[in-house]
Amino acid sequence: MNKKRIGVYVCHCGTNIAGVVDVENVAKWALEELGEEGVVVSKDNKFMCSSVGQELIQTDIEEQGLNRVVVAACSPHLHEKTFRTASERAGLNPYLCEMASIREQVSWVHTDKAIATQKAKAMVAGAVRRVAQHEPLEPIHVPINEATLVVGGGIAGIQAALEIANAGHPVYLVEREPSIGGHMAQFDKTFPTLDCAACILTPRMSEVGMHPKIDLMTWSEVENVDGYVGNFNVRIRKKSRFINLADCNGCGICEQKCPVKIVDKNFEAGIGYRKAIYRPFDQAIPNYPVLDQPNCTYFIKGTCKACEKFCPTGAINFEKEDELVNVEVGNIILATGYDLYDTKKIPQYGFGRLPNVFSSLEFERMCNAAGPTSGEIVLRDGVTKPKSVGIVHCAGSRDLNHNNYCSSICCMQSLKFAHLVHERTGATIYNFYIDMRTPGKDYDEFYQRVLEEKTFFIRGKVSEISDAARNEEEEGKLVVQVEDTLLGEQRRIPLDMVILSAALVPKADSGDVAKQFGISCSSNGWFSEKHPKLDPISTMTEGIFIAGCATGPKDIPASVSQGSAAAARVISYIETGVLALEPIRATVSEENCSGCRICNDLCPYNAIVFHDETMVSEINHALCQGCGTCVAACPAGAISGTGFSNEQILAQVKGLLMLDFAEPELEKVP
Amino acid sequence: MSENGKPKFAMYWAASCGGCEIAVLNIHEKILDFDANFEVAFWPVAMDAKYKDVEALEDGEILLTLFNGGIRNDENEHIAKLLRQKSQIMVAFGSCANEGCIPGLANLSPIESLFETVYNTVSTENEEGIRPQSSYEMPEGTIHIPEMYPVLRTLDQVIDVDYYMPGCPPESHQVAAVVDLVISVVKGEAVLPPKGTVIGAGNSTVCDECERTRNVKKIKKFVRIQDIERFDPEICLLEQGLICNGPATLSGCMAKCPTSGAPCVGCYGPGPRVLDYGARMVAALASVIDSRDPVEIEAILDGIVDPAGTFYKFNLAHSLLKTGKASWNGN
Amino acid sequence: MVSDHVQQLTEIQEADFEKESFLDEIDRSVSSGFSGIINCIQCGSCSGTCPASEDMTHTPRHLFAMIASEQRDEVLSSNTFWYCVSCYQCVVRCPREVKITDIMYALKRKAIRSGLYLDSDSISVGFSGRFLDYVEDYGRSFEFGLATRHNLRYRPLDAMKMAPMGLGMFRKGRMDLTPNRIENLKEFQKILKKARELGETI
Amino acid sequence: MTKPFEPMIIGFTCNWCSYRAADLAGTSRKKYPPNIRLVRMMCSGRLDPVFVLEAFSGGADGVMITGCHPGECHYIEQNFKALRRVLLLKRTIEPLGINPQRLKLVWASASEGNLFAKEVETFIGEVRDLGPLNWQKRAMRNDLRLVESLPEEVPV
Amino acid sequence: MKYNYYPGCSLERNAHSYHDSAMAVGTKLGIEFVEVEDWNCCGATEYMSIDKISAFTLSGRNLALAYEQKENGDLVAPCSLCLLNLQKSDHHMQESQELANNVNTSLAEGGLSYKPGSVQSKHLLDVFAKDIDENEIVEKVEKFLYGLKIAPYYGCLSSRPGFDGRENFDFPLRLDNLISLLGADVVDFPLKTHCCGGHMTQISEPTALELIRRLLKNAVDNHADMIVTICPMCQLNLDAYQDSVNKYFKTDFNIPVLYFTQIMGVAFGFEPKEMGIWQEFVNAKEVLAKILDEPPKVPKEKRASKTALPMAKV
Repeated sequence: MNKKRIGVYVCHCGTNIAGVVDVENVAKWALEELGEEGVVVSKDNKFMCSSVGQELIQTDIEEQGLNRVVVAACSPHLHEKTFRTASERAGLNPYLCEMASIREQVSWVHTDKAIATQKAKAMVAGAVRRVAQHEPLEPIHVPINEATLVVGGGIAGIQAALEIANAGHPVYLVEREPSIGGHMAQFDKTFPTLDCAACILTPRMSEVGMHPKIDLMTWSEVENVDGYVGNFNVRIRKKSRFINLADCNGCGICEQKCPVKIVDKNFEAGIGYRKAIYRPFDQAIPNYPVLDQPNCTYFIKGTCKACEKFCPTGAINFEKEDELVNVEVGNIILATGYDLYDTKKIPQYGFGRLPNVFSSLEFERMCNAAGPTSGEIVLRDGVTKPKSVGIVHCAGSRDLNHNNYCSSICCMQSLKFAHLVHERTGATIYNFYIDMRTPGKDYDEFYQRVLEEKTFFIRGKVSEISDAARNEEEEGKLVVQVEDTLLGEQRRIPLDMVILSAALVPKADSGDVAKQFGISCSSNGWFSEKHPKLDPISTMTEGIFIAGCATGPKDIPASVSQGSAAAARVISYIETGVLALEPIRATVSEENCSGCRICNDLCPYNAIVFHDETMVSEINHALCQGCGTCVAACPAGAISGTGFSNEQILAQVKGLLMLDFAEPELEKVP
Repeated sequence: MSENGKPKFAMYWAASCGGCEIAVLNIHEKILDFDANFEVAFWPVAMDAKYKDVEALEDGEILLTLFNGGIRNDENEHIAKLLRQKSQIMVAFGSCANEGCIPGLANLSPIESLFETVYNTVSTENEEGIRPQSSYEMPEGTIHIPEMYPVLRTLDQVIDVDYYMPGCPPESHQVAAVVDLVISVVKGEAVLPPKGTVIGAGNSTVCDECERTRNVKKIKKFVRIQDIERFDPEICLLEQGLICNGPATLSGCMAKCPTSGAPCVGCYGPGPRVLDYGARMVAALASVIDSRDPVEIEAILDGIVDPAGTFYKFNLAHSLLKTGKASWNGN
Repeated sequence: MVSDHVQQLTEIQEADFEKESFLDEIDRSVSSGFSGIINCIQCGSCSGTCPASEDMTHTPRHLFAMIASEQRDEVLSSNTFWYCVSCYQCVVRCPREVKITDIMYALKRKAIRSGLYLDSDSISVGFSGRFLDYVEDYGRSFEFGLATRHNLRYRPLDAMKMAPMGLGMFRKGRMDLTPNRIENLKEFQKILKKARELGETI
Repeated sequence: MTKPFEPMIIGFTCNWCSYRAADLAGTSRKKYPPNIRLVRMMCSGRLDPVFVLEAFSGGADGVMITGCHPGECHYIEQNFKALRRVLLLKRTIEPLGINPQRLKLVWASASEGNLFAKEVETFIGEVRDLGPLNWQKRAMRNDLRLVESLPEEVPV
Repeated sequence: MKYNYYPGCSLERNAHSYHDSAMAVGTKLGIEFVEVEDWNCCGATEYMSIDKISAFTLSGRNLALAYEQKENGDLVAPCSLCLLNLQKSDHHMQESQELANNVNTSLAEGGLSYKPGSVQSKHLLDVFAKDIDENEIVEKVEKFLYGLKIAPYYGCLSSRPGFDGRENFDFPLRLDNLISLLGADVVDFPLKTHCCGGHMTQISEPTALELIRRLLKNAVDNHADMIVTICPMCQLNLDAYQDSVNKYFKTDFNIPVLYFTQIMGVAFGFEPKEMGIWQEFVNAKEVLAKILDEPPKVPKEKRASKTALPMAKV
């Protein structure tokens, strides 16, 4: 092996580092004391990340023949890439460059200059010893399959699928419900423009239905995901609709003739009915009905078959079974959406006990012209128009007892409700809010418009909604008890109807879905982004992207933007054809592996496979994400990990411990 | 070279039990080949010899020394250094010389407590509380006995070692193979492996040679062999909750213990390039415990009755913490 | 004089916590060492919930804003905490886990020690103090003694009105004229003496 | 005059949460004592017990391992493996003579810079109370008086 | 079944019908309650208002005494406030080592000590509503309380703040279930966990009377014949102050308020007098006379009108 020639570069970062750390001293010390470790050049510079600083490294690599570089500056999360690229420009393998974070971990968090300088030296020593153990690495290249899987047919998924398909690439769109459209299809109006949701959504839905590049699979669920970025293999279960699709023309006669009426808890949010064979709504895409097996009289009692009798095309097939389909895709976009928080979990709000307390989704359906009341706003009795209506914000949001986040859409949704109630009933309206949050385009203007409609706004989190009257005025009413915090008084407001703007929560099975796709969830259950600000549509797993409310509450424009953004990323991968992955990977030494199988179940990405014939385990580099858990677990020491090898980390520990807490002469005497 | 032209051989035992010598004799008729090719210069167990005879040899006059036992007192150290000086090839032979072995477990206790156990427990009649002293004044003059060191050291912590041959004791078939190799080298038919090589062992771990069926591992409970009534004769012992050190132990023994139903205790020491044997066992076992709940994990870990003794039965003196390599840097 | 024990407390010199903010002072005084007031988002859930908030000079939410803005004297002379009935309804509804009831108790203790409570609230102080006196004397509470002494001292007019109820209590065997004592009263008193010594300095 | 004992702590942090928490503590200029020196790993699941042993035998008085909160691991669930290793490792080092309190596992998310700083400060305090480990000397002399004495059980 | 029993001061006198009925019902169900030797007052809400450490120490002493006879099982308190104080002290002592030390330093003066977390305490209601199998209760019923409409009143502190993880802070159901086992009708009582006024009767009577009025009105509005309580303070306020409420608000409430153990006793065949049903201010005799021999015919639930929207029921 050729001799290690290491260059050390210590950054002042203006006064950010130099204000606390004696930077010149660190550089000088490294040259004097770390010569044995291979340090041949050691310099300090005002700003290492500037072009001057970068050129300094490049020149030294070229002229001094450096084969390792250590930059003591800020956090590697900030500038590791900068210095690796600089090294690469000078012909050095970028992975032979290492950083010591003497700003975030030293100058910004410590005050005693002498001790901080000592720590900076130790960190340089650690990095020098570590880099000496580095090996040149090459990125891993994987080919990208052109097809994409989009999971979830709400507006985010629809958008993503259309973008990719319109770019000419095949898409499989999988939706769990009988129709695409998601929550948006349930709404009547959308804020703040009050566009009719159906009017803007259904054209997109039909476009999906007819797109030659989109293979739409509704009433279907992903069962299994194998493979890795560029080459996923996905098994999809197409649940049986008990309909021969080729024969069905979507006439809807079966639905009319079906004698079973049940409460539709999904699309109608529990305030409307549907049949046992049904399409969730008239504009459903695809327009085939679904037979609800658990509720079908034939399946329960063995007789009925009314649908079959009346079907003009003989499309009903009670024998039809689920189908399993395998598809191969290069990328996956998860747009699985959200659930509405079950407001029964807030007992003091009376939902489920007091008939005239409605959830937001119930109210959306009530407002919808195609909904159970044909758009009439009425009390639970179905006829009485309310004279006074309360709208409760933050029902289950911003509350450690329920969901400790702002659901972000409820303020605007509540304003929309207020407007609709005003427009359709003329009732007196109270909005109960904690803080009004209207940060979108034209959102605050909408708030002002609702104010002008003489809606009352009471700032206070509603404490309880009760039917326990204290006096005559309250008899027979719903009483909303709240502190009007702007008055500093408790108020009891008798109303006819209350709407709870319920929190948005992750899908009940979001944890299972995350596990299935090998991504992670935050503690709240929303899918975690690779970076919340700079990469909100990627996940830690290469080739799996997220869009829409699956990552957290969002309004429609944001969901659509994310759908497009995820699609753009996927398209760029497809266009590139090949993807370069960070070469931080684990490898099993076949010679040393004893086939003990300790590591086999440790990988969440199923990257470790066991070969029965040779009795050794092997790691699939495209699946491996480089966490190093198996490296640490291997009892034989047969697994090694690039970038974070035992040798590198142990060398760094040794280096860090080279120097004491403080230099003896600098030590303070109490 | 001796007068008869045969190269000289030495074997010595320091802090050890003598099992290694028996393992050498256990190579059966091969011992005759050995005798035909070597002259024994020094082998206290086999034949009488004096230290001064060894001291009288030229440096490097012994071709091969098999040194077994750890360094526990000044006599051990003296002879180790002496033999090093006189030998061309120094082999750390057997677990004690390699990694401390059972005598190395004494490193868990300070020397006073060792003496207390040996000289002052119920089974010992020692009313005056006499303790060994390294030098004692007699009318005839001062007499010396070896001085006990505070810790046991492995051979390579004291002298430079050329080859390592692990095992407690090394398996006889491995001894025979090594003897064959050395003879071939002497005859000029083969060359020696690079210095520092582990000889007489495989390059994987015990599982590699174990015939039991192995599956993906998930452990809900650790048990000791005396605590279970029946165990499956075919399945990996670890999967049945028995702590078997096989996954972390260097192969070469043909997995005799686990194959016959006794969990591996780890006498062959760590696999290639492993810095700390116990750390491997800790990492591996903890990884496959099937629980995420700290309380439940602790309950499962309660099944590992003596973690240090289990994971460091043979390797303690060579481990990082109990005076292993790091401690002896620059010594 | 309100009560022997309260009198003693009032005389304790305020210790040297000058640099400490009122908020920190409250944090230190609540049982868990953290009141949660800094987490308060002023939503009013507590005040909306409170069964007695109508009678309070400041709603609980308002009081927390006052604490956060260091209005120590105004807070300690508020009647709010004296009207707290300790029903914990606000605590379980608070979206930010503010330890409201514990804070109210802490404020009562502080108001007593600082003597900043208003005359109109001395009835509360007196009641608690008298209760304490009986418990310290007998180890158990003594309803008859408490009711009579308390009412005669603070509500002489009401005391007459309450007489029929008291009589009813006797007739129905629900009140005793003599207190019940515990057996190890001496040890009990030693324990309490020590506890008071260890009590808050402020 | 004796100089005050300042413990040396080696911290192993995962790249995604706790190293970023350390970054955040830095960017928000949250001060903590300089007794800790950090090593970055990709995940707390990378924690090989040998790193801890190396740190102790190499002169560290305490070792702190930090990872993402349970359920928030960027590699889904690897931090549970770190948890299990730390629990077993604590049981293993105790009979070897190291107080298990010198080894600490802390969960910190990328947004918890303050918590990170606080945990570091607390741990440094705890190790300061335990006194110097000085493992080299202890191991060489194998002196019982120097071997860690564990604190007594809390009296009932 | 055996428990340690901490009656608290109220049950010695003003609520001794609660004590007597609890003991009688317990005996019938084969439960033995062993009184904690030489227990002291729990401090009510008053001690905490004056001194923190002594407030915790009072309960600390009771817990320490209960621990000394731990062989009898968990500690049961019939008074919600007593229970709260026991649980609160234990909880905070577990949370704060400093507090635990202070309490133990004090207890040491009397030769006692308490290790936080070593005594489990629970409400008397939970003994009958949770620990005992429902069938056992039904088996013991000799006279079902058919036709009696009862408002189950939990009050604040048996449900909150939930040191032992309560089911539902606003709408608990354990007492409801128990009452229906006895054959009585449980009326909807939205204010079942609202405050009875506590010690405000002594501080600001108008405040207390208003709180009592709300409860009485709500029970009567929901057609209750009787309110059943699980706490001596609640019983005292709703019962003894009912007359004051009527005078103050010019109302005519006349609704008896009994302890749940008293109606259990009646159902188990005890004479009302044995259960102390004569000590209440609002006489319960008339109401108890309404008990039917047969379960009343339940009018068929009205079918929802055709227009009505379906509703997700709790």
